[in-house]
Amino acid sequence: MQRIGVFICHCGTNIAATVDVKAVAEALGREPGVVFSTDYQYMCSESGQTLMRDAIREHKLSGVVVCSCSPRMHEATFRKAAEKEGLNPYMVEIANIREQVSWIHKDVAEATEKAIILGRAAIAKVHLNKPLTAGESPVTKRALVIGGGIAGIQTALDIAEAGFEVDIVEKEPTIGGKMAQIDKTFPTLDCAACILTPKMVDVAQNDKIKIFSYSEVESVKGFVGNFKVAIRKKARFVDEDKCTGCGICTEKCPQKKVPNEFNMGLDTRRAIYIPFAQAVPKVATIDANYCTMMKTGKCGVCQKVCGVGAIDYKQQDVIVEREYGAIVAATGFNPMKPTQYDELGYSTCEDVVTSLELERLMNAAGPTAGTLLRPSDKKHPHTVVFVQCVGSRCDAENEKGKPYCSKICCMYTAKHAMLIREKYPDTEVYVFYIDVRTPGKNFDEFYRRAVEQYGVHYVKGQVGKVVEDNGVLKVQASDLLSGEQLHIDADLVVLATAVEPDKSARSIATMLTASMDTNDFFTEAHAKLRPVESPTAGIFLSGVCQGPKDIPETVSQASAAAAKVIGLLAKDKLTCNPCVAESDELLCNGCSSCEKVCPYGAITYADKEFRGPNRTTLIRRVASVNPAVCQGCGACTVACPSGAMDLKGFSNRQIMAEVDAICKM
Amino acid sequence: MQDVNYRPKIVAFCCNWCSYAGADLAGSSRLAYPADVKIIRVPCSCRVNPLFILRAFQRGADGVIMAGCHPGDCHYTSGNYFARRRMTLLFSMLDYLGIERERTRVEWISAAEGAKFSKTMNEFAATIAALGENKRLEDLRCKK
Amino acid sequence: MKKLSSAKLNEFFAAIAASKALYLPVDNKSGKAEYKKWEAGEEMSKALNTVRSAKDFFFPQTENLMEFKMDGKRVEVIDTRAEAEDFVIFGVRACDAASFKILDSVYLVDPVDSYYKTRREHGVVVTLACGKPAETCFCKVFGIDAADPAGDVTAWETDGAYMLRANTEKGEALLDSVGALLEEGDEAAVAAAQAKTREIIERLPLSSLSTEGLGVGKTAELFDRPEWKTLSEACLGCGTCTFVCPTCQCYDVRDFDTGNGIKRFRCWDSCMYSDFTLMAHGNSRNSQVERFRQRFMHKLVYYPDRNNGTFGCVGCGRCLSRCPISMNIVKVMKTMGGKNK
Amino acid sequence: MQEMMKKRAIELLANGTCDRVLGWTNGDFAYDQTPALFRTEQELEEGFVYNGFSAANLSKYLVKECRAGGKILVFLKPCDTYSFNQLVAEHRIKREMIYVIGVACDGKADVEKLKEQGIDGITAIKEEGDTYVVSTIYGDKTVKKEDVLAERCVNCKSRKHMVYDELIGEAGDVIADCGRFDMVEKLEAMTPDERYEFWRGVLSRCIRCNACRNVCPACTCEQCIFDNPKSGVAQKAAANSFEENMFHIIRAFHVAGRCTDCGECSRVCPENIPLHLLNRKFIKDVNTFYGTYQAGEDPAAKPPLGRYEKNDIEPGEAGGVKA
Repeated sequence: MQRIGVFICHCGTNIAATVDVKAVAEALGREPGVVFSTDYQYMCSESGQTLMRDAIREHKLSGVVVCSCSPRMHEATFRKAAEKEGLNPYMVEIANIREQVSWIHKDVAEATEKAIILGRAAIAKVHLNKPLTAGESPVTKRALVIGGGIAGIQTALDIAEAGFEVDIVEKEPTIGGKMAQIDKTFPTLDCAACILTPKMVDVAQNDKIKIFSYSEVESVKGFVGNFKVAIRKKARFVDEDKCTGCGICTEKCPQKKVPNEFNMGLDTRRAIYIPFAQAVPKVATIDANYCTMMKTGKCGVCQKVCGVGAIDYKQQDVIVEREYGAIVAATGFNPMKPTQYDELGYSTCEDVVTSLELERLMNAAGPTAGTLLRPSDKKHPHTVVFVQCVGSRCDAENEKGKPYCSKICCMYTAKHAMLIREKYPDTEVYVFYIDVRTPGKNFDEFYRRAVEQYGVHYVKGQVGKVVEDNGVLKVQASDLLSGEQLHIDADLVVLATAVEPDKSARSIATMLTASMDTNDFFTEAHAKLRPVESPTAGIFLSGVCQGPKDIPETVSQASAAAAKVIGLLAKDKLTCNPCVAESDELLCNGCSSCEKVCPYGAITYADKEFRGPNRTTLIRRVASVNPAVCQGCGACTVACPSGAMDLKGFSNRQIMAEVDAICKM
Repeated sequence: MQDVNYRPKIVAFCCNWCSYAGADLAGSSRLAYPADVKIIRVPCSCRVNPLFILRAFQRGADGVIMAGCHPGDCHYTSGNYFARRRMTLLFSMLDYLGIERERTRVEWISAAEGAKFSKTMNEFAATIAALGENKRLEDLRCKK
Repeated sequence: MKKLSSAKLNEFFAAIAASKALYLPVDNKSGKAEYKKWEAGEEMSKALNTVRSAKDFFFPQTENLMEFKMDGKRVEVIDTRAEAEDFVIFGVRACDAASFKILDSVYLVDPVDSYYKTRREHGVVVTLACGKPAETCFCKVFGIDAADPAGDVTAWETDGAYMLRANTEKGEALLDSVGALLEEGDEAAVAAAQAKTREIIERLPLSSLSTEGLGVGKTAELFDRPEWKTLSEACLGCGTCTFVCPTCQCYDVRDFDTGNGIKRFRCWDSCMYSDFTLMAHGNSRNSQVERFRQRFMHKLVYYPDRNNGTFGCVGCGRCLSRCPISMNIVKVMKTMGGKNK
Repeated sequence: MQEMMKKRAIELLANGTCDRVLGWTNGDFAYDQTPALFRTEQELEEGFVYNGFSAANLSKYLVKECRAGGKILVFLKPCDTYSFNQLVAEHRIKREMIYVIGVACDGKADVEKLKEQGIDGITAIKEEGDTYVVSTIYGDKTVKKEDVLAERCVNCKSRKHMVYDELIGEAGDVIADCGRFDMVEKLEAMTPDERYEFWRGVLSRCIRCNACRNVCPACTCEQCIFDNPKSGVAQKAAANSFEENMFHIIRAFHVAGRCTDCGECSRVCPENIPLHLLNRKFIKDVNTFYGTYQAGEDPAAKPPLGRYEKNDIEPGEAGGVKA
């Protein structure tokens, strides 16, 4: 029989206001095996932990039940405290009476009764708990960063700085990401390229960093410290080692009509191309969808002009297998295509553009060489209307848009408005907004400059309709403050479209077994306390893939993720989860059912000699689990009909004991 | 006659990574659901053995729900896919034996879906309350 | 000797059922006979015998013994035996009737099994002589007369009537209680029915089965016979033979944890099971050969040894028709017994 | 047929291909055959039998025999070969230790069906074409084989051997339209209340003799959870309706995707419980939900519960309820 101590936490009033903690302590104190039961204001506090440790010592406790907040919050805290007192940490169980009781129930009697039942279930489990010892597994001292935007770049640089190897996998031909497309940055108005490209060069020159550009992650196996990743290097039909990036091929290529994605399709590029001048790696790529040689077998101009013989039309995709100790998701975002907002005329009017398109229209390296000309007639616009929150902050029911605020639009629109007014003072600029959100350092000052110094017309209201009429964009809007309907004849309309996680994020999350929220942003391990970690051990989050962010936030998070990775890679060994599967060889019949459902290949078989009846011996095939590889999912335990396979810490009997305690009449 | 004081007993097996966290989120968002629902934490939905479900009914549960990560989002890659097949077959068999199909349910609830967790549990509790006591898989020895 | 017109059979049943629970063989949905509580409209089965024996009435498959109730750290012991009802079993065959004596020899000797005893006292057994024994029948081998079964009352089915003979006070009382339905019996009709049955028995394939070489004092001779291995080779180790057997009397005592306490019950056990008489040190009979031998040695040697030569088998033939692999006591007797080979 | 088999077995014993033969041996009434091992020519000559009453599936005995060493000759009917393959797939028997002779089968007779026809006092049975001539103490009776065909053989799914080293008798075919799911469909078409009544009616007869489990070639656990006091779910007897249901649901679940539908469970049930209808439900569900799968057809096939598809049916769409 265990000697169990029960500790009921008040959590200030979080629990105690709804649960009669004294009654719970009293009721659970009467349970068989419970030798000590008490309540305390904050069990997680230093003095709460001391209370628990004193009780373990004085009452010779063999098991502990803490009725408190979610085990996801403080299970580790209480287990550590118990361990300090010499009690095996796995002899501690938590009954979640905050998230599952006090926070959702109002009636004290009902909440108290439920708290008692959950406490009994935890006690029933502890009765069957056994001390568990964690094993160890080695750490591969290399990290993988998926995505080569500013987030990935910063994370990689910081990890490399600490002396560890890092690979960056970028699906585009160059790293740089969205920041490379941006003209100026708020609130300082410094040039994005000027601050980004030196970092790109640092990456290229850092011998700890290896860039897999034009590559995608194919599969991920393994677990924290021991990931095995297959990377698909897509055929770019140019030998990366030979290509010098001289660009002669991109000038001579006769296929000139390829929409230029870097410039948001506002101009064209060649079939063989280098996305932009400062690309890293500065290597050409053939776009097989447009290349005449690839499509018809006739042309070969690039091959002829290439001085180093780098062109290889027969190049194939290559799969590279690499091992990593940690993986960082930095998959970034895309602005939502506003094609579903017909009323705003994006699909029908050339002069309705997105904000990122406007960035290119204002960029010196863009299609207009930095002169603001509208796409349709290449004329300078005199009236520009900005529409905020296109696709952001929508009702949950509205399937067209996103429920969240994209966070960066208010500031970059202020930036755009300000830049236009500065360069072209003859231009009238209107901004239609729901709210203007400027909670950042120097942000509100920046916005106020746009309004006060630059005379941008901020109108609280929504644009209902944009229709083109003879080259004029008729903008129909409502001014919510005056209650008037506005009709503006605009030359250019700019839509601040929602930030959307990159489409590849979902499949990458699946490979990483990292969880995502309903909007396809990666979920962090804890919203407040572990914001750069995924709940999946060894997976870290950097940049917008976790939620909308501006550049400084992205960079901070990227460095934070790097710090977490460094912390992991600095260890030689990792402590394994001791709650792993275990095979009872006396029961195992070697049928292999468990092996078939193990996602980690942790189960192996061997013929072993056993004692048969009446002093005979017999040889049987039995399963064994590699505890360093097993992650403790339990799939095998259900596949096993004889119950030979069981999961430590979540054994059949433990779970059934919880069931019994909960259902008890 | 149904006892007016009848409160159903509902066992919810929740995977540690998604649904249990979803329940935590429901809690921290104060999204209530009936106290009749009691959660058992399992590492993964694939840890839920049909034995546990029958056990719950035996011991007096009126409804059993299993909640796991959305298909494709399993923390262990494939656990919920196996769980889905197992539960599909088990539930189909229970139905075949004439045991009310509404008493068992599977939902995929992510860590971010506190609202869905609460909504699901409210709905399920209402379904079970309407069905009344589990008579077809009861073990009278376990009743008071 | 009393006589009951077949036309009045239902009235007779109704009259008995008015004061006592009446059980009789009824065909189930699979067309097999099983004992069922009689209700108006229920037809008695025409089958020779029930799949399960009549021992269930006195020695049910599971039976509550007591309960330990726990309230926190307090334990209370409660007797949970089912309340005894007065009952009548109608249509018990000679073999099953004979099996009751074997069960009595176990349960009614010191220490008396009070659960069993209570039920024996409350039950009235009405036997029914066999009209057409089957090829699997061999009760004769053990000195049982299928044409003249024991019991509190013995019944014979004759043309258009049942002849009833009370054998005990309980039997007398039963017949008295329904005396209004009965007429004076016809001994000659009984004798004719008996002669017919006995004539069939003589022609049955197992009529010449012998117990020679078996029984009292044969332990040493039979225990190490090599044939046990071959006989038991196909045995699945299931409990079918045991559970359909009217004389198997072994049980296990188990505790069931209800969450609020422990319900202690007993249930049939089978010596064919690998966990039979499992003890802390392990199992006393580790292989199926040993378990198989135990079952048949018990019926054919150990039991006679302790009971003046009475065999622990009544020749009902249930195990012959029910064993999944058709291994049975007759095959054992033929292999081990002297004269049968 | 029987003589050919006996002759071949004697040859294979003599030439050392095997050192023992697993077959069937006769009993007292022509129908009560017992699976038996034959080690000598004499034993074969005296006891070997194969006819319409050689019903037992011998494959499961190989689990024990493989442990004993040596090489075993086994006679397998078509349905038994599925069990054999399944046992090989699950590493319960060693293919290389076994010499398989596939024997043709045109369905086995059920003695209970004979008795239902009023035939009693049986002393001998002879096969004559498509009839059985039954000798009884009351004289000879002739019955058509098809009238006394065992339940499982009425819906025989295959007369094709999935595995053999040699074949005696004609090779048969898989019978696609065997109608083995007809009764399952009939049950499915009932209301839940009717289904409940049906199953309560039959399962309440269960005496937990474990014959179904012990004969089942898919039930080869070293120790069944229901026998293991440490499992927490051990039951020696079905104490009530819940335990009856529990045992049969879990047993069916444990063999789901592994059961070859050999029908032994129903054949041996002393209470005539149609246990195969539980297993067939799972087989039918697997076929419907996950594509046709026949356990034991291909020992290399991945079992349906050991694999998955990303777009598998949701439990709510199949049995439970999903909002």
